[in-house]
Amino acid sequence: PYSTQLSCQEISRYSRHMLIPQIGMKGQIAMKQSSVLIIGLGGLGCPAALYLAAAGIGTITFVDYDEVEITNFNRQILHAEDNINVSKVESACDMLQANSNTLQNLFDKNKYDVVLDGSDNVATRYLLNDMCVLNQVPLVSGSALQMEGQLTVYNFEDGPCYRCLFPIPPPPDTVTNCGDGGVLGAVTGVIGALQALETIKILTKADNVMSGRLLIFDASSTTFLNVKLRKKQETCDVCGLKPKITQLIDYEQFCGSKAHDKVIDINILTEVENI
Amino acid sequence: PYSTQLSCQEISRYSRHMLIPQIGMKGQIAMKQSSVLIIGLGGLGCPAALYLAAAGIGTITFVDYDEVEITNFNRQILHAEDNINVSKVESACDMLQANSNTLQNLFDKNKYDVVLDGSDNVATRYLLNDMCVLNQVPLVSGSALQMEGQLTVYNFEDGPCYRCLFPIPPPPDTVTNCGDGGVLGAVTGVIGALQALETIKILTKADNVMSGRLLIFDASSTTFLNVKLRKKQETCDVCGLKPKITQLIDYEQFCGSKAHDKVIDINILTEVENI
Amino acid sequence: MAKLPITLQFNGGAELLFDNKKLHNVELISEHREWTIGKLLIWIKENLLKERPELFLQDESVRPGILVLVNDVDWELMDTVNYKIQPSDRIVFISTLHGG
Amino acid sequence: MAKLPITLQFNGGAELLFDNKKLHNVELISEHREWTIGKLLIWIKENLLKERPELFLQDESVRPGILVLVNDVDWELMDTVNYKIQPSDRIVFISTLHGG
Ligand SMILES: [Zn+2]
Ligand SMILES: [Zn+2]
Repeated sequence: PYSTQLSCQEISRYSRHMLIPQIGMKGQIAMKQSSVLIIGLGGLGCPAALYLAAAGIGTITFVDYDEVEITNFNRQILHAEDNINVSKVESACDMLQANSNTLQNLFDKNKYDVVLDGSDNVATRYLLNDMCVLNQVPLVSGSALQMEGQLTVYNFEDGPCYRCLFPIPPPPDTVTNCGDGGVLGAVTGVIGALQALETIKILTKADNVMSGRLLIFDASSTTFLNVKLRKKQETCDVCGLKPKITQLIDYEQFCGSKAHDKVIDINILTEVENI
Repeated sequence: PYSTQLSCQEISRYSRHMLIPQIGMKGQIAMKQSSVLIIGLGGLGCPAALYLAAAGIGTITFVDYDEVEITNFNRQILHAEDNINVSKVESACDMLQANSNTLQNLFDKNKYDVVLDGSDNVATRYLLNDMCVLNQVPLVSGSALQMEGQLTVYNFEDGPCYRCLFPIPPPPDTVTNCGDGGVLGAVTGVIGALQALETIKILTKADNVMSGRLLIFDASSTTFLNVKLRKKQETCDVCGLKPKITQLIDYEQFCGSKAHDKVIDINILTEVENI
Repeated sequence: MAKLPITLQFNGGAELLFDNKKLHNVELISEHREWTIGKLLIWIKENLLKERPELFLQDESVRPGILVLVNDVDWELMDTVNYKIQPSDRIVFISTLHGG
Repeated sequence: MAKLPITLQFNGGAELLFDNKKLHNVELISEHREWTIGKLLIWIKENLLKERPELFLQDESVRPGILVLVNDVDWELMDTVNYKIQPSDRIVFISTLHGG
């Protein structure tokens, strides 16, 4: 083989990536040695998982507490039709032909290089942010609703975390979820693929990661706004100079709302599998 | 049922789309009654097909002359690993659990509402453009190479066609294909999902279709440029006031290059299946 | 009484409070004083916001979960409510999304 | 001898002819005559283009398959080679992609 770290078969399989100057053999080996945690196998997690698995990330861990429902099929492209009522983690692993391996305290036992947030509620987003800050892991955050999507990377180098931008959670009655508002599958496809892209850029040490920037996608006009965000805030409760939050808190209480869409059981991470 | 045109099961399945004001029940019915032709089941066609199938398009027809190879798996997310050497059309139909139905002279027998170009060579792109102009069908065009992607819609209302922009094909030695240059799967994922989006916007008669505009995606900086293009050109050889091209020509000769990546056999469209 | 033409944009669902209109071209009348974003927020409340102002404003600023952008830059980098509005500024109010 | 600062950008593979650099901030020296894009193309050939000019230029214009954009607008809407360059203009040369 050309490389002691990639087999001949892997070299064929990833050749179209390794031809790209910004990736190359070095980037491919970095991806193979990486470990990524994907939270939520919904509209965002499905395409992100597909592209990360296809890119040859060494270990991908899924967390989702939900089961497959018929209303998911407009966008959650990893789940097969016969998998209604099966757990989303199992369903995704089926599709990606992955092994399974149940874990409990993910961050205690594992070092993730990147966490990808495909969750669908405010409480989980604060939980993941704090978990990533406390464990010094970058968080690739995507979200979508109706015909709009947003993308950014938190807690990367001197960029802000979610709490730097949003120290106080939004009033619960201003939050619309996909169950209430709907979401176009193609929009989650764009944002999920962009989350996979940012993850690959972080893992291959590429420049211009979407940290300190926010991408705002308006599908109704097919326009993207790329805006500059504040840096890490010294006054931030979790990543600032004098953090008040030094361990995980009760996020449902903090947000005044349930992690209603059931992407994650905030107390016990039950459904977890690795590929 | 709430609608004579959608079953209860369809209403559940597409509920997250029908909740979106721009789609609604009217848009969902329009999609069900539509017929879309997808050319090329590569990096762009795979995600586009997934999102269009998930959106409930009534009939999707696939054309691809190629077989699945191991070098496809970095981006062609519809093809299962055991399908190496199987035709891409069969492989995609497997995955989407579709029926098959072989056809010959596609446009003679069918009226397509939209054609989606996921091909990978210049000759096929001119062929599809002329076919769409001659049959008055909008063409949703995507392309990708390495860390860049482009998207536009040709032949829609007073917008330009491919020949309006590019009356003369590029010199063959200036054209790089994905086999030579590589392409990042996540980039084809973003562009393919955007092609599905534009298709859905056309079918649901939404505003702001990407006609007369070009989206330029640079994945290395995660930036999008949205530029304004010329209108339909009166001097265009195929869509102009005095068209010289009134039937399909020899596109390999015209471009001085083979449709090398084998997305389509220019002379005989052999591998075709409907879902 | 010079006129100060600016563009206001609402995204991420914030447009629902403004007749579902995302883009608003408005002209502020600048008498003697300068216009700050703080003053603009009051103007929006009095002139554009039809109902339930608490879904947009809170304590003389925007409510938590809304990000304000001045010409594509986070207002936190522009002195927030104290930023002095310039002619042709584009000020975007974006409600963050949480769905997936 | 006023200076005319502009930004040149190359994309879609066209940057390979320019040391793989996508963004070039350049200053044109405007003596008496105005700068048109036609004139700029010759300047690019003489000053930036290291090798194989035929992959970029052909018959005093860009080669087929390259699109020229002036401040995000197709140069066909701006009188192509005759467009008079203004200070701070951003001119993009983009090679169209065909892969998929
Ligand atoms: Zn912080
Ligand atoms: Zn034309």
